[in-house]
Amino acid sequence: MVPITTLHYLVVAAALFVLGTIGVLTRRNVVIVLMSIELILNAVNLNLVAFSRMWGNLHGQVFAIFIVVDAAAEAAVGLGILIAFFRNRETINVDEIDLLKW
Amino acid sequence: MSERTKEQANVLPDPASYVQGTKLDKLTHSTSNLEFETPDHPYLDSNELIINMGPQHPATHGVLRVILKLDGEKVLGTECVIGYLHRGVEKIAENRTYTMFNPYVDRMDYVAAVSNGLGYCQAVEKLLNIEAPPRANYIRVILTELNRIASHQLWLGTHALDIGAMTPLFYTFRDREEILKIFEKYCGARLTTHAFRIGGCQYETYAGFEKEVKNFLTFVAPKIDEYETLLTTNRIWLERTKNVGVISAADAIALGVTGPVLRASGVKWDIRKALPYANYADFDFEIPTGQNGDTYDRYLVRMVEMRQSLRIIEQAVNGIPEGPIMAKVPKVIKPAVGEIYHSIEAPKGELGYFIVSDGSTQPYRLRVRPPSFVNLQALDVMVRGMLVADVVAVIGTLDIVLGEVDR
Amino acid sequence: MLNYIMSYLGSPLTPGQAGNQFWALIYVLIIFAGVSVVVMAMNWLERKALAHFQIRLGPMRVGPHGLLQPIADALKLMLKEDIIPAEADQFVFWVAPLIGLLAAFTVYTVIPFGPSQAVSDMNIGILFMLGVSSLGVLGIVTAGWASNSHYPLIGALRSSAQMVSYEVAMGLAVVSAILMTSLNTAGTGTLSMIGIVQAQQQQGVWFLFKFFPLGAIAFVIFAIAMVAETNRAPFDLAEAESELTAGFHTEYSGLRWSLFMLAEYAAMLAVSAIAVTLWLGGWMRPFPNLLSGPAWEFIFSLFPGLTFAALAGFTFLGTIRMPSHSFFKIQRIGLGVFGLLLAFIALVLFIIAIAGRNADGSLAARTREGIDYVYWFMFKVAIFMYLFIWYRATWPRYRFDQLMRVGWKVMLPISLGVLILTAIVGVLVK
Amino acid sequence: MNPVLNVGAAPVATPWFFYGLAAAAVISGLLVITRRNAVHSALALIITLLSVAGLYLMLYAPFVAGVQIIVYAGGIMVLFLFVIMLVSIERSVKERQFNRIWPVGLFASCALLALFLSAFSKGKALLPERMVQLAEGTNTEDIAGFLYGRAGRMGEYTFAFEIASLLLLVAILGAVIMTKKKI
Repeated sequence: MVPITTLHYLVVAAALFVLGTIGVLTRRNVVIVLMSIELILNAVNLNLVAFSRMWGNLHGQVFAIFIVVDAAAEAAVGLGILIAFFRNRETINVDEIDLLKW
Repeated sequence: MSERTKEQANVLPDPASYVQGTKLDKLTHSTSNLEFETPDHPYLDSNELIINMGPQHPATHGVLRVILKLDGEKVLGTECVIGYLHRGVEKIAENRTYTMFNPYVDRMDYVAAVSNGLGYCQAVEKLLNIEAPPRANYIRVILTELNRIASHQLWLGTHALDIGAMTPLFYTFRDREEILKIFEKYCGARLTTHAFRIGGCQYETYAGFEKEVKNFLTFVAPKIDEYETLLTTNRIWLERTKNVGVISAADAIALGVTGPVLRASGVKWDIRKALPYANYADFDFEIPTGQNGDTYDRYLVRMVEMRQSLRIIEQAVNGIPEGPIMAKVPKVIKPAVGEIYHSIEAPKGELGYFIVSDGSTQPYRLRVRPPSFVNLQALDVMVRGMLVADVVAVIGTLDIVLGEVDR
Repeated sequence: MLNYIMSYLGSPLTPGQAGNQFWALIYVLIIFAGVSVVVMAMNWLERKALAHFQIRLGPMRVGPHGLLQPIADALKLMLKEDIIPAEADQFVFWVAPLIGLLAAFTVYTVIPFGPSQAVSDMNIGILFMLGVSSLGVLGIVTAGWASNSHYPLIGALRSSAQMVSYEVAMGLAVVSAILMTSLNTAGTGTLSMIGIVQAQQQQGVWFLFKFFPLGAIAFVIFAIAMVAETNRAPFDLAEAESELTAGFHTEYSGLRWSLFMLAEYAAMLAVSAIAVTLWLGGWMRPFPNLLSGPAWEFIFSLFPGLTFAALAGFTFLGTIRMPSHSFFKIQRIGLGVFGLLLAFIALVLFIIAIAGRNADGSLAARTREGIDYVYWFMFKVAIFMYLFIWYRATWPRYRFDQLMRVGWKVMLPISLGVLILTAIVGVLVK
Repeated sequence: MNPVLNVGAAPVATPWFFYGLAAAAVISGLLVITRRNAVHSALALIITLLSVAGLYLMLYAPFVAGVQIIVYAGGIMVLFLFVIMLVSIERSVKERQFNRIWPVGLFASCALLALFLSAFSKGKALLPERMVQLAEGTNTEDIAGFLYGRAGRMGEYTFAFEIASLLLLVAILGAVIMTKKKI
């Protein structure tokens, strides 16, 4: 069997990244859009960790941790906006969120 | 209205005068918290929830159904649906003779059957204008007070269980058992005792009755302390009961709440003192009152009441006179045309019987004023704005028995 | 071939690592079976202990003193109809108990029962453990949601909020214990479960007593948070019977419900194991440094046998005290046999203790050491299990807002303060 | 040399593990973006996250894997499920799931995938064949060295780390303010 190289990980990450972008670009449900963003961030993390392994230093892993922090902040704020929005408009569809004020 | 009841109405003190530290003009019914609170924010409510608590629910003390309107966990309003245990007791009374109806009253508040019987017998006695002999009255007082302790013990156990403390339930039931044993020895039944008859008691006390009651007094006093060590200063118990289900004295009076619930709000109103029946006037005892009208005060009031009941029983047992136990009652009870309202202090509050006689052997109309039913009205006032867990605590503290609410 | 198998099985066992997949699999199976048996025993013990707290007898009918009650319960639950509500989300409803169970059992892969009695010694052991045990909340949340009913939904919301809140205080308390592991000459701590116990061994003190009272405070915080984390009384709001009928598992029945119970008890054992590992010296016997030497070693190695002997003694006492009525004949025989079994185990343990009293690396000595390690670990965990029952019998239930207030406004600041003070004291001591 | 005997000492990063985890990650990733019900999506996302954590372990990054499990699976996903329950979704399940421009989005994403793949196939030669062995045992310490500094020196990322904590604080405040009905 072929030994697993960095390229294998990069392909998996690319697949996850593309799935994430498809989710962001096509879904209407904001919750699922946010989840797709998490998918994208995970793909990036996987890339970083794979490169970290490839070069044999830990900068990539440290960056991955920063991205996890960022994802936590993003999820908290994003879901906060979502709840506030749902209270006002009773919808969580992203294509109905098209006004800057009401 | 017959002459006697008019006289009684004149004697009846104004409950408002018993309020401690509250000015009379403030005793108007405050409606502010009786309306459904509309949320003062402009948002649509995303998480308003209607929950159907009961009739099959572990903490509604029977078949009470409470419809809760919740905002998250906060109670916006309640609606009680009752009648699942309705047996038409009042209607049955119209088709039974006065004597035949006597056992039925035990089935209303089955936790305090003796009190129910006492109230009914005394109401009919009043209608017949007869008096039970003193020895019968002493026996009645002893049994009724024992029953008050039993009822409070059952309340304490289930109330604590509702709040999450499992253990007190078993302790209280262990001690309640001793009371039920005395009942069983006296009249052969444990729960629906049918202990009293119109005009006095049917059964003479059994041999060793006094001794057993005295033994019980020495047995149960430390047990009540035991309950208190488990709960009174327990931090979680204090947090769960203090400032929970607060009802002001004014609201309590306006809603007709009686019994320990009323007394915990600071109103010193106890029919045993205010309008002494049987021979309560002979005994020396105190009426405990609370200040805050919260669940903790109601707990304390009931705990003190148990001890006061012990005092009454002790005096009664020591002073029990010899003599007949039955007054002269006609074989066929046919009261004169008239109506009567007689109320006693049942463990849960004022238990009243309103009997209209048309001169026949059966009541023309019998109406019961059950304390649980009236107290249950206060539920909505007490739980609005509180949390779901408090609804359970308040239902427990109101000490309702659904047999009595639905009749 | 035989040589190959022997060499495969005999490959060197590094501490905490099971050597090879075969032994890892054996360990996993032992732990899975062991935890299941302990959970069943806990079920019986809880019912009995709770009953005696409450002046009852508890189960008495199935087997002598209800000893076979857990088996009867398990049989009943397995044979019960498995009801899935019509409006429920079938798949999620089906998968939810499994999530909780998986989370609870995965934790055991890093619990060290002894220096080499563990499935694996992960470099990030405690982190892994906290992470996996926090997955348990997912099972509860999905169960509550999938039931499509109001009580489970409220129960699920309560429990998720509760577990997430208490995880913070719990994590900070754990961090303060991990900080203590770094107070050595090298200045580096460890996240490995085995490393944490070894650090306590090196520093010669259980972290409970380290920097008194800082370690003790952190331990108390953890001990409270772990009760909340496992949804046990007085923090059992998620399944508060008197309020939410049964909380998140109201709609569950039969085997699926029993999976929730299994997960709950397994999680209780797991968090107790964390507490024991972090603060109570894990597998170490009391006073390993103060009372060292072969004589003390021998005395302490008698404890497992003594425990079983005491249990056997109680059992024989029960046999004697049983009413002499023909109705109790079979029960008496059963209890007697059970007592004999316990006595036999005690005898075997004594023999091993005596045979392996010289720490010469022989098989007997290694077995004796292994038994000692596992015994002391389980003994400490058992104390926590008893505490769980005791709490349940004693205290009323907290209300939701009070629970949150305690979690965020009391436990969190205290644990933060303890963490900072531990760091300061650690630097000063150095 | 028997490959089985080697397992105890060598890393367990057998290709099968990789393919299994990768397949689980990608398939459940696909489920995330196709399910109607947001809860199903969330559960699929949890599987993806756990698979990715497994991949991190294979890449000798146990600390990142642990953080992934704690923060993502245990924290963020619970938050997601919490929010899904708060906003009633009975209605949104019945609605149209994809927006009107979904063909455009799909096409763009596929183009992106093609770009990635072509970049990988062209640049394959740039990637070293052999991976460097990282010290797994001291992974946590080394990361801590980067974040906190070691031996009295400031770490390379200490400042960024502090900023990250500030970011989290701001995020907490923002979330609280936005979700509170009354402040």
